Amino acid sequence: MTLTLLEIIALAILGIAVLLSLLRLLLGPAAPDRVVAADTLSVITTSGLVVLAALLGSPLYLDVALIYGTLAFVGVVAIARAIEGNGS
Amino acid sequence: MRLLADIVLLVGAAFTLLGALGLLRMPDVYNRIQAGTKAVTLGALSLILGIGLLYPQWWSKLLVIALLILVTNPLGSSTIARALLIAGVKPWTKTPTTAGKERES
Amino acid sequence: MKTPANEATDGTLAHGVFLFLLLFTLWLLLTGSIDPAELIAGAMVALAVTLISRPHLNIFTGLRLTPGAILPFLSYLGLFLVELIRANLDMARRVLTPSLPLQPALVEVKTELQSPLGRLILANSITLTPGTLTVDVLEDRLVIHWVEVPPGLTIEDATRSITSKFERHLKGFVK
Amino acid sequence: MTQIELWMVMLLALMVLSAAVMVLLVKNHIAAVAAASVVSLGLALLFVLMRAPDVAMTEAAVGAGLSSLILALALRRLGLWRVDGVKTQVNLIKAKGEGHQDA
Repeated sequence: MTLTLLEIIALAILGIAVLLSLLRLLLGPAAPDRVVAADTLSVITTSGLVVLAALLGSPLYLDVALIYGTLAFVGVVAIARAIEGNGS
Repeated sequence: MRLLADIVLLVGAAFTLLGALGLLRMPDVYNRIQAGTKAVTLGALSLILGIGLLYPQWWSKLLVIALLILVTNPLGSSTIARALLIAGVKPWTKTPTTAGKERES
Repeated sequence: MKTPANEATDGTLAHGVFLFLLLFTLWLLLTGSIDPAELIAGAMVALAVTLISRPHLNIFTGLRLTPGAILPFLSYLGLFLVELIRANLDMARRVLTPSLPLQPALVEVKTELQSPLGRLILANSITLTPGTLTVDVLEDRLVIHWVEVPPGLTIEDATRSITSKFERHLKGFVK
Repeated sequence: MTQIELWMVMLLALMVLSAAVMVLLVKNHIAAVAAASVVSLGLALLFVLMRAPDVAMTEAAVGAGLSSLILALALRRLGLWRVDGVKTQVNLIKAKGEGHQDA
Protein backbone atom coordinates (compact mmCIF):
# COMPACT_ATOMS: atom_id res chain seq x y z
CA MET A 1 0.00 0.00 0.00
CA THR A 2 1.16 3.51 -0.68
CA LEU A 3 1.72 5.67 2.35
CA THR A 4 0.39 9.14 2.94
CA LEU A 5 2.50 11.84 4.55
CA LEU A 6 0.75 11.50 7.91
CA GLU A 7 1.49 7.79 8.04
CA ILE A 8 5.16 8.37 7.31
CA ILE A 9 5.24 10.91 10.14
CA ALA A 10 3.57 8.39 12.47
CA LEU A 11 6.15 5.76 11.55
CA ALA A 12 8.98 8.21 12.19
CA ILE A 13 7.52 9.08 15.61
CA LEU A 14 7.30 5.37 16.47
CA GLY A 15 10.93 4.98 15.45
CA ILE A 16 11.95 7.86 17.72
CA ALA A 17 10.00 6.25 20.59
CA VAL A 18 11.84 2.96 20.05
CA LEU A 19 15.15 4.86 20.03
CA LEU A 20 14.35 6.65 23.31
CA SER A 21 13.40 3.40 25.05
CA LEU A 22 16.56 1.81 23.70
CA LEU A 23 18.52 4.72 25.15
CA ARG A 24 17.01 4.03 28.56
CA LEU A 25 17.91 0.36 28.16
CA LEU A 26 21.51 1.24 27.35
CA LEU A 27 21.97 4.07 29.86
CA GLY A 28 19.77 2.86 32.70
CA PRO A 29 21.75 3.48 35.86
CA ALA A 30 20.69 0.24 37.50
CA ALA A 31 19.28 -3.12 36.45
CA PRO A 32 15.59 -2.40 37.33
CA ASP A 33 15.58 0.50 34.85
CA ARG A 34 16.78 -1.84 32.13
CA VAL A 35 14.08 -4.39 32.94
CA VAL A 36 11.38 -1.71 32.78
CA ALA A 37 12.79 -0.44 29.48
CA ALA A 38 12.72 -3.97 28.04
CA ASP A 39 9.10 -4.35 29.15
CA THR A 40 8.09 -1.06 27.52
CA LEU A 41 9.99 -1.96 24.35
CA SER A 42 8.13 -5.25 24.11
CA VAL A 43 4.75 -3.49 24.23
CA ILE A 44 5.88 -0.89 21.66
CA THR A 45 7.02 -3.79 19.49
CA THR A 46 3.68 -5.57 19.76
CA SER A 47 1.90 -2.50 18.42
CA GLY A 48 4.71 -2.07 15.88
CA LEU A 49 4.07 -5.59 14.60
CA VAL A 50 0.41 -4.65 14.05
CA VAL A 51 1.52 -1.56 12.11
CA LEU A 52 3.91 -3.70 10.06
CA ALA A 53 1.08 -6.12 9.25
CA ALA A 54 -0.90 -3.20 7.87
CA LEU A 55 2.14 -1.97 5.97
CA LEU A 56 2.71 -5.36 4.34
CA GLY A 57 -1.02 -5.82 3.83
CA SER A 58 -1.43 -9.37 5.09
CA PRO A 59 -3.30 -10.59 8.20
CA LEU A 60 -0.78 -13.42 8.60
CA TYR A 61 1.52 -11.05 10.45
CA LEU A 62 -1.11 -10.37 13.12
CA ASP A 63 -0.49 -13.84 14.53
CA VAL A 64 3.11 -12.87 15.18
CA ALA A 65 1.91 -9.89 17.23
CA LEU A 66 -0.49 -12.09 19.19
CA ILE A 67 2.14 -14.70 20.04
CA TYR A 68 4.73 -12.05 20.81
CA GLY A 69 2.38 -10.21 23.17
CA THR A 70 1.51 -13.36 25.09
CA LEU A 71 5.05 -14.64 25.45
CA ALA A 72 6.57 -11.27 26.31
CA PHE A 73 4.18 -11.16 29.26
CA VAL A 74 5.36 -14.61 30.34
CA GLY A 75 8.98 -13.49 30.12
CA VAL A 76 8.32 -10.31 32.14
CA VAL A 77 6.58 -12.29 34.89
CA ALA A 78 9.48 -14.76 34.97
CA ILE A 79 11.99 -11.92 35.34
CA ALA A 80 9.86 -10.41 38.11
CA ARG A 81 9.77 -13.75 39.94
CA ALA A 82 13.55 -13.88 39.69
CA ILE A 83 13.85 -10.37 41.17
CA GLU A 84 11.66 -11.35 44.11
CA GLY A 85 14.27 -13.89 45.11
CA ASN A 86 13.86 -17.34 46.45
CA GLY A 87 10.84 -16.77 48.65
CA SER A 88 12.80 -14.62 51.10
CA MET B 1 -11.94 7.45 6.35
CA ARG B 2 -8.26 7.30 5.47
CA LEU B 3 -7.71 10.74 7.02
CA LEU B 4 -9.46 9.74 10.25
CA ALA B 5 -7.41 6.55 10.48
CA ASP B 6 -4.22 8.54 9.87
CA ILE B 7 -5.06 11.00 12.61
CA VAL B 8 -5.78 8.19 15.08
CA LEU B 9 -2.48 6.53 14.11
CA LEU B 10 -0.64 9.81 14.64
CA VAL B 11 -2.19 10.26 18.08
CA GLY B 12 -1.20 6.71 19.02
CA ALA B 13 2.37 7.26 17.89
CA ALA B 14 2.49 10.56 19.82
CA PHE B 15 1.34 8.86 23.03
CA THR B 16 3.92 6.13 22.54
CA LEU B 17 6.59 8.79 22.12
CA LEU B 18 5.37 10.50 25.32
CA GLY B 19 5.66 7.19 27.16
CA ALA B 20 9.22 6.70 25.95
CA LEU B 21 10.05 10.30 26.87
CA GLY B 22 8.61 9.74 30.33
CA LEU B 23 10.71 6.62 30.63
CA LEU B 24 13.75 8.74 29.90
CA ARG B 25 12.93 11.76 32.06
CA MET B 26 11.43 10.39 35.28
CA PRO B 27 13.69 10.28 38.32
CA ASP B 28 13.21 6.75 39.68
CA VAL B 29 12.03 3.28 38.73
CA TYR B 30 8.47 3.49 40.01
CA ASN B 31 7.76 6.76 38.20
CA ARG B 32 9.28 5.30 35.04
CA ILE B 33 6.98 2.29 35.29
CA GLN B 34 4.00 4.64 35.66
CA ALA B 35 4.84 6.82 32.68
CA GLY B 36 5.80 3.86 30.52
CA THR B 37 2.73 1.77 31.29
CA LYS B 38 0.00 4.36 30.94
CA ALA B 39 1.12 6.19 27.85
CA VAL B 40 2.30 3.11 25.97
CA THR B 41 -0.94 1.24 26.70
CA LEU B 42 -3.11 4.02 25.33
CA GLY B 43 -0.72 4.52 22.43
CA ALA B 44 -0.87 0.83 21.48
CA LEU B 45 -4.65 0.82 21.77
CA SER B 46 -5.08 3.81 19.49
CA LEU B 47 -2.56 2.44 17.00
CA ILE B 48 -4.62 -0.75 16.85
CA LEU B 49 -7.79 1.32 16.47
CA GLY B 50 -6.23 3.20 13.58
CA ILE B 51 -5.22 -0.03 11.84
CA GLY B 52 -8.75 -1.29 12.41
CA LEU B 53 -10.10 1.79 10.62
CA LEU B 54 -7.73 1.15 7.72
CA TYR B 55 -8.51 -2.58 7.44
CA PRO B 56 -12.03 -3.15 8.83
CA GLN B 57 -11.98 -6.83 7.82
CA TRP B 58 -9.33 -7.60 10.46
CA TRP B 59 -11.42 -6.48 13.41
CA SER B 60 -11.67 -9.80 15.23
CA LYS B 61 -7.95 -10.47 15.59
CA LEU B 62 -7.24 -6.81 16.34
CA LEU B 63 -9.83 -6.96 19.13
CA VAL B 64 -8.05 -9.95 20.67
CA ILE B 65 -4.67 -8.17 20.50
CA ALA B 66 -6.15 -5.02 22.06
CA LEU B 67 -7.69 -6.99 24.94
CA LEU B 68 -4.41 -8.83 25.44
CA ILE B 69 -2.45 -5.59 25.72
CA LEU B 70 -5.08 -4.03 27.97
CA VAL B 71 -4.93 -6.93 30.43
CA THR B 72 -1.28 -7.94 30.39
CA ASN B 73 0.54 -4.61 30.30
CA PRO B 74 -0.68 -3.20 33.66
CA LEU B 75 -0.32 -6.65 35.22
CA GLY B 76 3.27 -6.98 34.09
CA SER B 77 4.12 -3.51 35.37
CA SER B 78 2.50 -4.19 38.73
CA THR B 79 4.39 -7.47 38.98
CA ILE B 80 7.72 -5.74 38.36
CA ALA B 81 6.89 -2.99 40.86
CA ARG B 82 5.91 -5.55 43.50
CA ALA B 83 9.09 -7.54 42.95
CA LEU B 84 11.19 -4.38 43.28
CA LEU B 85 9.40 -3.42 46.50
CA ILE B 86 9.98 -6.90 47.93
CA ALA B 87 13.63 -6.77 46.85
CA GLY B 88 14.00 -3.50 48.77
CA VAL B 89 14.19 -0.68 46.22
CA LYS B 90 13.09 2.50 47.96
CA PRO B 91 10.89 4.98 46.09
CA TRP B 92 12.37 8.39 45.37
CA THR B 93 10.93 11.38 47.23
CA LYS B 94 11.59 15.01 46.48
CA THR B 95 11.48 16.14 50.11
CA PRO B 96 11.12 13.94 53.17
CA THR B 97 7.43 14.12 53.91
CA THR B 98 5.02 12.43 56.23
CA ALA B 99 2.18 12.59 53.76
CA GLY B 100 0.26 9.38 53.49
CA LYS B 101 0.89 6.23 55.38
CA GLU B 102 4.33 5.30 54.22
CA ARG B 103 5.33 1.71 54.28
CA GLU B 104 8.58 0.57 55.82
CA SER B 105 9.65 -2.49 53.92
CA MET C 1 -21.37 -13.14 26.66
CA LYS C 2 -23.45 -13.09 29.85
CA THR C 3 -25.78 -16.01 30.33
CA PRO C 4 -29.08 -14.70 31.63
CA ALA C 5 -30.64 -18.17 31.52
CA ASN C 6 -28.36 -19.47 34.23
CA GLU C 7 -29.22 -17.96 37.58
CA ALA C 8 -27.99 -20.90 39.61
CA THR C 9 -27.31 -19.78 43.13
CA ASP C 10 -24.31 -22.04 43.81
CA GLY C 11 -22.66 -20.82 40.63
CA THR C 12 -20.59 -23.79 39.56
CA LEU C 13 -22.70 -24.74 36.55
CA ALA C 14 -23.25 -21.15 35.51
CA HIS C 15 -19.55 -20.41 35.73
CA GLY C 16 -18.73 -23.50 33.72
CA VAL C 17 -21.10 -22.31 31.00
CA PHE C 18 -19.55 -18.83 31.19
CA LEU C 19 -16.04 -20.25 30.80
CA PHE C 20 -17.20 -22.35 27.83
CA LEU C 21 -18.79 -19.34 26.13
CA LEU C 22 -15.67 -17.23 26.78
CA LEU C 23 -13.38 -19.85 25.21
CA PHE C 24 -15.76 -20.36 22.29
CA THR C 25 -15.92 -16.60 21.63
CA LEU C 26 -12.13 -16.46 21.72
CA TRP C 27 -11.98 -19.30 19.18
CA LEU C 28 -14.45 -17.50 16.91
CA LEU C 29 -12.51 -14.23 17.13
CA LEU C 30 -9.22 -15.95 16.35
CA THR C 31 -10.44 -17.97 13.38
CA GLY C 32 -12.65 -15.20 12.07
CA SER C 33 -15.02 -17.49 10.12
CA ILE C 34 -18.40 -19.06 10.86
CA ASP C 35 -17.92 -22.15 8.74
CA PRO C 36 -19.85 -25.11 10.28
CA ALA C 37 -16.68 -27.21 10.52
CA GLU C 38 -14.93 -24.40 12.42
CA LEU C 39 -17.92 -24.04 14.74
CA ILE C 40 -17.98 -27.74 15.60
CA ALA C 41 -14.23 -27.95 16.13
CA GLY C 42 -14.32 -24.81 18.30
CA ALA C 43 -17.16 -26.15 20.41
CA MET C 44 -15.34 -29.43 20.96
CA VAL C 45 -12.07 -27.75 21.90
CA ALA C 46 -13.79 -25.27 24.20
CA LEU C 47 -15.75 -28.08 25.88
CA ALA C 48 -12.60 -30.13 26.42
CA VAL C 49 -10.69 -27.17 27.87
CA THR C 50 -13.63 -26.28 30.11
CA LEU C 51 -13.95 -29.82 31.45
CA ILE C 52 -10.23 -30.16 32.11
CA SER C 53 -9.56 -26.76 33.66
CA ARG C 54 -12.82 -26.12 35.54
CA PRO C 55 -11.80 -27.88 38.82
CA HIS C 56 -8.52 -25.93 38.98
CA LEU C 57 -9.59 -22.54 37.65
CA ASN C 58 -11.32 -20.64 40.42
CA ILE C 59 -10.80 -17.05 39.35
CA PHE C 60 -14.08 -16.66 37.48
CA THR C 61 -16.17 -17.69 40.48
CA GLY C 62 -16.05 -14.06 41.62
CA LEU C 63 -18.36 -12.99 38.81
CA ARG C 64 -22.01 -12.29 39.41
CA LEU C 65 -23.81 -13.86 36.47
CA THR C 66 -27.19 -12.18 36.73
CA PRO C 67 -28.92 -10.02 34.12
CA GLY C 68 -28.60 -7.03 36.40
CA ALA C 69 -24.82 -7.24 36.14
CA ILE C 70 -24.70 -6.02 32.55
CA LEU C 71 -25.54 -2.38 33.27
CA PRO C 72 -22.78 -1.87 35.93
CA PHE C 73 -20.35 -3.59 33.57
CA LEU C 74 -21.10 -1.16 30.75
CA SER C 75 -20.97 1.90 33.01
CA TYR C 76 -17.68 0.61 34.44
CA LEU C 77 -16.27 0.33 30.92
CA GLY C 78 -17.30 3.90 30.13
CA LEU C 79 -15.76 5.24 33.35
CA PHE C 80 -12.59 3.25 32.69
CA LEU C 81 -12.10 4.65 29.18
CA VAL C 82 -12.64 8.24 30.38
CA GLU C 83 -10.17 7.74 33.25
CA LEU C 84 -7.62 6.15 30.90
CA ILE C 85 -7.63 9.18 28.60
CA ARG C 86 -7.52 11.57 31.57
CA ALA C 87 -4.56 9.64 32.99
CA ASN C 88 -2.66 10.00 29.76
CA LEU C 89 -3.28 13.72 29.44
CA ASP C 90 -2.17 14.13 33.05
CA MET C 91 0.98 12.10 32.46
CA ALA C 92 1.71 14.04 29.27
CA ARG C 93 1.46 17.30 31.21
CA ARG C 94 3.86 16.02 33.86
CA VAL C 95 6.37 14.70 31.36
CA LEU C 96 6.37 17.83 29.22
CA THR C 97 6.69 20.27 32.15
CA PRO C 98 10.40 21.08 32.46
CA SER C 99 10.41 21.04 36.27
CA LEU C 100 8.73 17.61 36.63
CA PRO C 101 5.92 18.27 39.17
CA LEU C 102 6.26 15.16 41.29
CA GLN C 103 5.68 14.39 44.96
CA PRO C 104 5.62 10.59 45.01
CA ALA C 105 4.94 8.34 47.98
CA LEU C 106 3.51 4.95 48.78
CA VAL C 107 0.00 5.00 50.24
CA GLU C 108 -2.31 2.22 51.35
CA VAL C 109 -6.00 2.06 50.55
CA LYS C 110 -8.72 -0.33 51.62
CA THR C 111 -10.95 -2.30 49.30
CA GLU C 112 -14.29 -3.93 49.99
CA LEU C 113 -14.09 -6.46 47.17
CA GLN C 114 -13.73 -10.04 48.40
CA SER C 115 -12.93 -12.13 45.34
CA PRO C 116 -9.49 -12.35 43.67
CA LEU C 117 -10.99 -11.43 40.29
CA GLY C 118 -12.51 -8.24 41.71
CA ARG C 119 -9.20 -7.23 43.26
CA LEU C 120 -7.42 -8.02 39.99
CA ILE C 121 -9.74 -5.77 37.98
CA LEU C 122 -9.51 -3.03 40.61
CA ALA C 123 -5.70 -3.19 40.67
CA ASN C 124 -5.55 -3.05 36.88
CA SER C 125 -7.92 -0.08 36.78
CA ILE C 126 -5.88 1.77 39.41
CA THR C 127 -2.70 1.20 37.44
CA LEU C 128 -4.22 2.79 34.36
CA THR C 129 -5.78 5.83 36.06
CA PRO C 130 -4.23 9.24 36.78
CA GLY C 131 -0.99 9.15 38.71
CA THR C 132 -1.40 5.85 40.51
CA LEU C 133 0.32 2.46 40.25
CA THR C 134 -0.71 -0.62 42.20
CA VAL C 135 2.38 -2.10 43.80
CA ASP C 136 1.06 -4.84 46.06
CA VAL C 137 -2.17 -6.42 47.29
CA LEU C 138 -2.22 -7.47 50.94
CA GLU C 139 -5.46 -9.03 52.19
CA ASP C 140 -7.95 -6.15 51.93
CA ARG C 141 -5.45 -3.36 51.39
CA LEU C 142 -3.72 -2.21 48.23
CA VAL C 143 -0.30 -0.56 48.30
CA ILE C 144 -0.28 2.22 45.73
CA HIS C 145 2.52 4.37 44.40
CA TRP C 146 1.02 7.82 43.92
CA VAL C 147 2.80 10.44 41.83
CA GLU C 148 1.44 13.51 43.60
CA VAL C 149 0.33 12.98 47.16
CA PRO C 150 -1.61 15.88 48.73
CA PRO C 151 -0.22 16.84 52.15
CA GLY C 152 -1.95 15.60 55.30
CA LEU C 153 -3.54 12.55 53.75
CA THR C 154 -5.25 9.80 55.74
CA ILE C 155 -6.12 6.31 54.60
CA GLU C 156 -9.83 7.21 54.34
CA ASP C 157 -9.10 10.16 52.05
CA ALA C 158 -6.96 8.04 49.80
CA THR C 159 -9.60 5.31 49.69
CA ARG C 160 -12.26 7.83 48.84
CA SER C 161 -10.33 9.52 46.07
CA ILE C 162 -8.79 6.45 44.41
CA THR C 163 -10.87 3.33 44.76
CA SER C 164 -14.42 4.40 45.55
CA LYS C 165 -15.40 5.51 42.08
CA PHE C 166 -14.43 2.14 40.62
CA GLU C 167 -15.81 0.05 43.46
CA ARG C 168 -19.24 1.58 43.07
CA HIS C 169 -19.51 0.08 39.60
CA LEU C 170 -17.42 -3.03 40.21
CA LYS C 171 -19.64 -4.20 43.07
CA GLY C 172 -22.42 -4.63 40.52
CA PHE C 173 -20.75 -7.46 38.67
CA VAL C 174 -18.04 -8.99 40.86
CA LYS C 175 -18.16 -10.08 44.47
CA MET D 1 12.52 -3.01 -0.64
CA THR D 2 11.30 0.51 -0.33
CA GLN D 3 13.09 3.44 1.28
CA ILE D 4 10.99 3.23 4.45
CA GLU D 5 11.74 -0.44 4.95
CA LEU D 6 15.41 0.30 4.54
CA TRP D 7 15.22 2.86 7.36
CA MET D 8 13.36 0.38 9.56
CA VAL D 9 15.99 -2.30 8.92
CA MET D 10 18.71 0.16 9.86
CA LEU D 11 16.94 1.10 13.10
CA LEU D 12 16.37 -2.55 13.97
CA ALA D 13 19.96 -3.46 13.19
CA LEU D 14 21.13 -0.67 15.51
CA MET D 15 18.78 -1.98 18.20
CA VAL D 16 19.84 -5.62 17.88
CA LEU D 17 23.55 -4.77 17.77
CA SER D 18 23.54 -2.41 20.73
CA ALA D 19 21.44 -4.78 22.85
CA ALA D 20 23.72 -7.68 21.95
CA VAL D 21 26.82 -5.69 22.90
CA MET D 22 25.06 -4.75 26.13
CA VAL D 23 24.47 -8.41 26.97
CA LEU D 24 28.22 -8.89 26.85
CA LEU D 25 29.21 -5.79 28.79
CA VAL D 26 26.65 -5.52 31.55
CA LYS D 27 27.61 -6.98 34.92
CA ASN D 28 24.14 -7.69 36.31
CA HIS D 29 22.64 -11.02 35.27
CA ILE D 30 19.00 -9.97 35.16
CA ALA D 31 19.84 -6.92 33.04
CA ALA D 32 21.60 -9.29 30.65
CA VAL D 33 18.46 -11.44 30.41
CA ALA D 34 16.35 -8.36 29.67
CA ALA D 35 18.79 -7.26 26.96
CA ALA D 36 18.74 -10.75 25.44
CA SER D 37 14.96 -10.57 25.17
CA VAL D 38 15.36 -7.22 23.37
CA VAL D 39 17.72 -8.90 20.89
CA SER D 40 15.12 -11.54 20.04
CA LEU D 41 12.46 -8.82 19.79
CA GLY D 42 14.47 -6.99 17.15
CA LEU D 43 15.15 -10.26 15.32
CA ALA D 44 11.42 -11.06 15.20
CA LEU D 45 10.72 -7.63 13.67
CA LEU D 46 13.51 -8.17 11.13
CA PHE D 47 12.04 -11.52 10.12
CA VAL D 48 8.64 -9.89 9.63
CA LEU D 49 10.23 -7.23 7.43
CA MET D 50 11.82 -9.99 5.35
CA ARG D 51 8.40 -11.61 4.77
CA ALA D 52 8.93 -14.66 6.93
CA PRO D 53 6.03 -14.70 9.44
CA ASP D 54 6.56 -18.34 10.42
CA VAL D 55 10.20 -17.77 11.34
CA ALA D 56 9.19 -14.60 13.19
CA MET D 57 6.58 -16.55 15.15
CA THR D 58 9.13 -19.16 16.17
CA GLU D 59 11.66 -16.50 17.08
CA ALA D 60 9.09 -14.69 19.20
CA ALA D 61 8.05 -17.89 20.98
CA VAL D 62 11.55 -19.18 21.64
CA GLY D 63 13.46 -15.94 22.07
CA ALA D 64 11.03 -13.79 24.01
CA GLY D 65 9.15 -16.46 25.90
CA LEU D 66 11.08 -19.62 26.52
CA SER D 67 14.67 -18.43 26.72
CA SER D 68 13.97 -15.55 29.10
CA LEU D 69 11.70 -17.82 31.17
CA ILE D 70 14.36 -20.51 31.48
CA LEU D 71 17.20 -18.05 32.12
CA ALA D 72 15.22 -16.07 34.72
CA LEU D 73 14.08 -19.19 36.57
CA ALA D 74 17.63 -20.55 36.55
CA LEU D 75 18.93 -17.26 37.97
CA ARG D 76 16.24 -17.41 40.64
CA ARG D 77 17.24 -20.95 41.56
CA LEU D 78 20.90 -19.98 41.72
CA GLY D 79 20.19 -16.81 43.72
CA LEU D 80 22.32 -14.64 41.46
CA TRP D 81 20.04 -11.60 41.62
CA ARG D 82 21.03 -8.53 43.64
CA VAL D 83 19.27 -5.18 43.48
CA ASP D 84 21.78 -2.39 43.08
CA GLY D 85 22.28 0.00 45.93
CA VAL D 86 20.34 -1.82 48.64
CA LYS D 87 21.35 -4.45 51.18
CA THR D 88 24.91 -4.19 52.42
CA GLN D 89 26.56 -4.73 49.12
CA VAL D 90 29.64 -2.69 48.25
CA ASN D 91 29.62 -1.45 44.71
CA LEU D 92 33.10 -2.49 43.60
CA ILE D 93 32.74 -1.48 39.98
CA LYS D 94 31.78 2.06 40.85
CA ALA D 95 34.62 2.29 43.34
CA LYS D 96 37.09 1.42 40.64
CA GLY D 97 35.81 4.34 38.59
CA GLU D 98 34.29 2.49 35.67
CA GLY D 99 31.17 3.64 33.91
CA HIS D 100 28.68 1.00 34.92
CA GLN D 101 26.76 1.11 38.14
CA ASP D 102 25.64 -2.47 37.93
CA ALA D 103 26.76 -4.73 40.68
